[in-house]
Amino acid sequence: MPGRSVSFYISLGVVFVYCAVALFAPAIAPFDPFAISGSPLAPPDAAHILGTNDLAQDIFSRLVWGTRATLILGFLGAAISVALGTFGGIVSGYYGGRVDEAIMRFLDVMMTIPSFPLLLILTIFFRPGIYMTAVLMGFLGGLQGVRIIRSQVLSLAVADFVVGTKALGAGDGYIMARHILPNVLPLVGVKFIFSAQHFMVVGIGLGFLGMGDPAVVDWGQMIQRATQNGGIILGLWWWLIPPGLAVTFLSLALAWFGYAFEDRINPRLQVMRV
Amino acid sequence: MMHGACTMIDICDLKTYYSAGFLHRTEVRAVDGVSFGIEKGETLGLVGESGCGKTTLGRSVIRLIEPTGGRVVFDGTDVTALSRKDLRRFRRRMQMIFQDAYTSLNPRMRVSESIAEPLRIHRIEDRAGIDRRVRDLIEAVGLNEEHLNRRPYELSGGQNQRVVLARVLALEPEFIVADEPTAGLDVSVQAQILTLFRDIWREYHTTCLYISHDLGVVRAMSDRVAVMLKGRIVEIGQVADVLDHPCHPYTRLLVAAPVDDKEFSCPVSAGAPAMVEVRPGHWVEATAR
Amino acid sequence: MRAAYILRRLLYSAAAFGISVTIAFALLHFMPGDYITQYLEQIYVIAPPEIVRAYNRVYGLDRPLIEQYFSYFLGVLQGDWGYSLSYSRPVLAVIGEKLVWTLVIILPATVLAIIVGIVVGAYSGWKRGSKIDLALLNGMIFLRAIPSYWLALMILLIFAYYLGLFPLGGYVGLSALDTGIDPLDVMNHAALPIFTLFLFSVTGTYYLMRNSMLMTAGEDYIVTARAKGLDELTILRKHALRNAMLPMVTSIALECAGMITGSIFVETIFSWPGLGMLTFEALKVRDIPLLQGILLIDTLLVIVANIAADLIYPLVDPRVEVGDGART
Amino acid sequence: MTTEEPLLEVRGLTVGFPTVDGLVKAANTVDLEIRPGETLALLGETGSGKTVLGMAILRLLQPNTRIEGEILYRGRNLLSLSEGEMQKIRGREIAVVLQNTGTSLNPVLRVGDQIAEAVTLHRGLRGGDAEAAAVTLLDRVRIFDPARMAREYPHRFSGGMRERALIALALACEPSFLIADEPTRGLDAVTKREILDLFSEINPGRSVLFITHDIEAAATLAVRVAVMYAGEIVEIGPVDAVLSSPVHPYTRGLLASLPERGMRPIPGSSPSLITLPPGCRFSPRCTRAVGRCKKEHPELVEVGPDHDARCMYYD
Repeated sequence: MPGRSVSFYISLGVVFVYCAVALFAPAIAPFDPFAISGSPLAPPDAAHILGTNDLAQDIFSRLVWGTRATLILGFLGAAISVALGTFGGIVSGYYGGRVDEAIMRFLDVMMTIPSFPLLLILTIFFRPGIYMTAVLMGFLGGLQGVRIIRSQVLSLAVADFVVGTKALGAGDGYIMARHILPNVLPLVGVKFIFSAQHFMVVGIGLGFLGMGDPAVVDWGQMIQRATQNGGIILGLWWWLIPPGLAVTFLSLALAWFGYAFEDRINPRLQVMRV
Repeated sequence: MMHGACTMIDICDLKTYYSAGFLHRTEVRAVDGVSFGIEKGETLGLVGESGCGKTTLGRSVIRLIEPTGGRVVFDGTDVTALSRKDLRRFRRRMQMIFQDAYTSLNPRMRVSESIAEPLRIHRIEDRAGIDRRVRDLIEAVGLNEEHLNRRPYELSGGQNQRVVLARVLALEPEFIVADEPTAGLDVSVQAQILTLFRDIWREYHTTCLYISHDLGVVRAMSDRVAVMLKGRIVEIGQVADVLDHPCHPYTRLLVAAPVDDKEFSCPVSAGAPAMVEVRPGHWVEATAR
Repeated sequence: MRAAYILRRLLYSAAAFGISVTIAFALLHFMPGDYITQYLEQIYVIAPPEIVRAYNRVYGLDRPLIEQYFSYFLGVLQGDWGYSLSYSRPVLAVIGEKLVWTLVIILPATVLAIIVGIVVGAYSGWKRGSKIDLALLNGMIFLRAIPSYWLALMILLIFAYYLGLFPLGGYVGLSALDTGIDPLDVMNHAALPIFTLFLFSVTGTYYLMRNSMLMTAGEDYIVTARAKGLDELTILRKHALRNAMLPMVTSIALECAGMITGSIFVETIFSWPGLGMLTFEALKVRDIPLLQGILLIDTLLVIVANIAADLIYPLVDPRVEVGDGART
Repeated sequence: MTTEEPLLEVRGLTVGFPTVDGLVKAANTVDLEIRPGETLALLGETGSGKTVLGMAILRLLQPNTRIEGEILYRGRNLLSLSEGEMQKIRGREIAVVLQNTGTSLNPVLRVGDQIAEAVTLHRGLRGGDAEAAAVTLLDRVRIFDPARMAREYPHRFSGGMRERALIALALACEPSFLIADEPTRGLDAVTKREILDLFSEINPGRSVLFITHDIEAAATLAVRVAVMYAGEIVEIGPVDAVLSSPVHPYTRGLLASLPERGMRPIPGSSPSLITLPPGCRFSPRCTRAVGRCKKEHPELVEVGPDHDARCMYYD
């Protein structure tokens, strides 16, 4: 399937470009993202290639700096979510019995509470910075991850090779680390990519709802400013469009990468898909 | 009571119950009071239809499933009384081979890693020693060094079962429970694997509990045979005795013996079911009237 | 048996609701800084202590925590969900009013998304690997990756701002001041939010249905049906579709939680006066009792969806004995 | 008896599955005839192509499969029929009992309805009549209390009962030709015997292609036996001749592998169906192979009355 393989590399490339922009933001951005660098609401010109906002800040510079916040929200959130989900899922699925029962009942209850409204309330009260926001999202997302990993571990835990290794005299820790974990890693990888995509979108959504970290530039807050302060009424596309387009493009690249990666590691799906 | 002097495994009134259901908890008696012994170097065949409790019995004997009651004495050691830690160390001496070789091997491990794993778990050899042992073992089961770098999905069913055998033999176990190790294999591959098993068990003087639903295989592989029905052993004895002169009605059904054979009729018990010796070494559970 | 099963699910959901009440309470009362002070800070630069005390007394914040908890819990059960700071009205009354408007857009969007998602997903999965399937699949993946607020914003810009086909926001035109609320006018305002929510939700249903159909199409009983001499359409209709729909029942219930999230963004952007925009406004002024109430009503919506799925599932899958858990 | 016109004749059937690694040649120029009223056992091991052959007859293979050759049923080539014409033959003229009994019945439909569906389709019976026919069929395959079981869902059936229900389904329209794909696989000894008894009882005068890897089952049911190896028929003949005095080295090896017949294994393993060995396909494992066996591909030649084998020694 060459098509899938091409999309795999292209999407991976796009993600790398975003990472590079985030890393070298100070070098790429022509202005301080918070500084007043011209007249407010100026249309694009040579100095401000995307014009300025109502506070006369350079939109392009803010866009570049905003990449950092987006990637931190996505990847830190995904890392925490996946770590929690993997750990919880393996413990719950492998030990089974009462441990599993307790974890699953707890999750059942947590799953009944819609996570985004819960996240909003948590955000209001913790008033988290961007890192804490990522941690919060990761924690809530990790609860769902536990279920997904667990369902895979349940079948692995009774697989002959696990029972056989137990019969060899191996301890539980050894079996979980050497036999269970490597077999759920591909799933964990896929989950990581899709979680990163999801948390970027949600994190920027928080900014859009006014729950962002005021100390950092993020695309969500940029969209919020543009929509709330006249961007739509005045039809200032260079103010409205770039941050949303940036997150949409990144989200697409990650989604594409995720599906291509899933195809790669899952030969059964590959056969079935095409 | 049913075995000679040099008993390797002595199973006494072994019980394994499961409970299922949420509102209406029901108890399934998978193994319901089983007693027998296996002598050193002997292979005991265990036959019965699927769901009769053969697999549970096999796993309970080596405590891969915790039995509900009863005792298993292994060469003088009460396995059922071992602590978890002691049990893990003791596992070197007793091993298990499963029906599906492919799922018995971690799909992400190379053959060499799979065979070396038991040696590493028990810290038996150093690095070089493990390498040497792995090479010896792969040859012993009829494969060669080029197979060592493969993964299970690159091997056939028969080759995988050989790898499983090498992995199990690495610990030089004295007792092996083989649970239908050739059930999924073709006849010609089955013959290869079974002859290999037989030769190696003879060579190592391994004691074996061989579980199968195939009477032909059991006849070829075992010295004695036990017939299991609904969690109980209903007939046990020398292979030829039991399969050629079955007494219990179920055994007779299994081997398709003529129904009205008066000579080998099943003993009848007035009270609770009990084992009766119909011929030397051939025990049958008396049917209740 | 059936009654016992339903009873158990109900008890279970009640427990979940109770815990979510507890969480709402705990979050709002154990956190640093009490919300009255925070709220009053927005009105006064420095709140006069008498006013703070008066508010604290009305909201019961001067009583011991455990007492507050029980009175809050009892209040919730009796329909007293507290008093909104910004609306100066009972929370439940505010929510009840807004919930209706949210349902006006969520229900049609969900129903439409389920029907279209299932039909298109089933077709795509049945014709797996075909050009149409791949085009649909890639289109849906594309659509799903677009953040809901961005999708809403783009739809608003294109259809309302540039093309001028629909109003820019709100739920009624200015003429409503004279003539009262005209259903046609409301529908005109609701069209874009419904369309956006539909797009947001249909991708999930499609993807699940397609995957489910892929699994089903490979099953042996499909070969059996073909070996009987049935034609493809009958096999799809009688044998494949129903089996493929089984996993959808529970998945659709889960999608409801997603709809709540989606509606927050969509309503905010379209200024649709439902629960979502209420959430946005409550966030803006930090109206904690109202947010508490919103969390509870959202939880209730999810619970209702789950119970519905639990009740429907045994009806469509004969293997689920009533009395076993419907989901694993 | 060879003078009688065959009911079904397979001529030069070649089936290939395109895969990432190359074309899997699952069946290679297979010639086979099934005579009216006979049970022919198609004996072979995993990957020998026996199931593929059975599925090819009913054209139930995946759409991307490459099929060449002819399958003549009552003189009509099934491979050149339209899909609509083929649908009229499936279930009515030629029926099949699939392997994987556990998953071959639709879990959300009542067993009786699944049988009635075929009855309605081909016999035109509707509603209550079709249901009654389904109950009669279940009764015929010895399902206890058929009227009640017809209203049950498949998960209530044991393995043996599902096998019976599938047989009932296949018999629904009294097909003149029945393909049974491994009907005894995974069954207990006692259940297996019952199913074999049922087969011989319900099929008097019907042509049956009995696909199996079980030599004992083949000996019980078949009149003739065809042995497949690596996608081709290596030996075919009357059941007694093939199973008691086999000619082809593979057949001999297979029989000697049986625990009851000494359990002497054939060395080596079956070849990859993507890169088949040149010459005789069995030559790499054959103890009697000579230089010629590795170069020339042997044809089926007559080695006895109605008994053919594919081996150089008889050329």
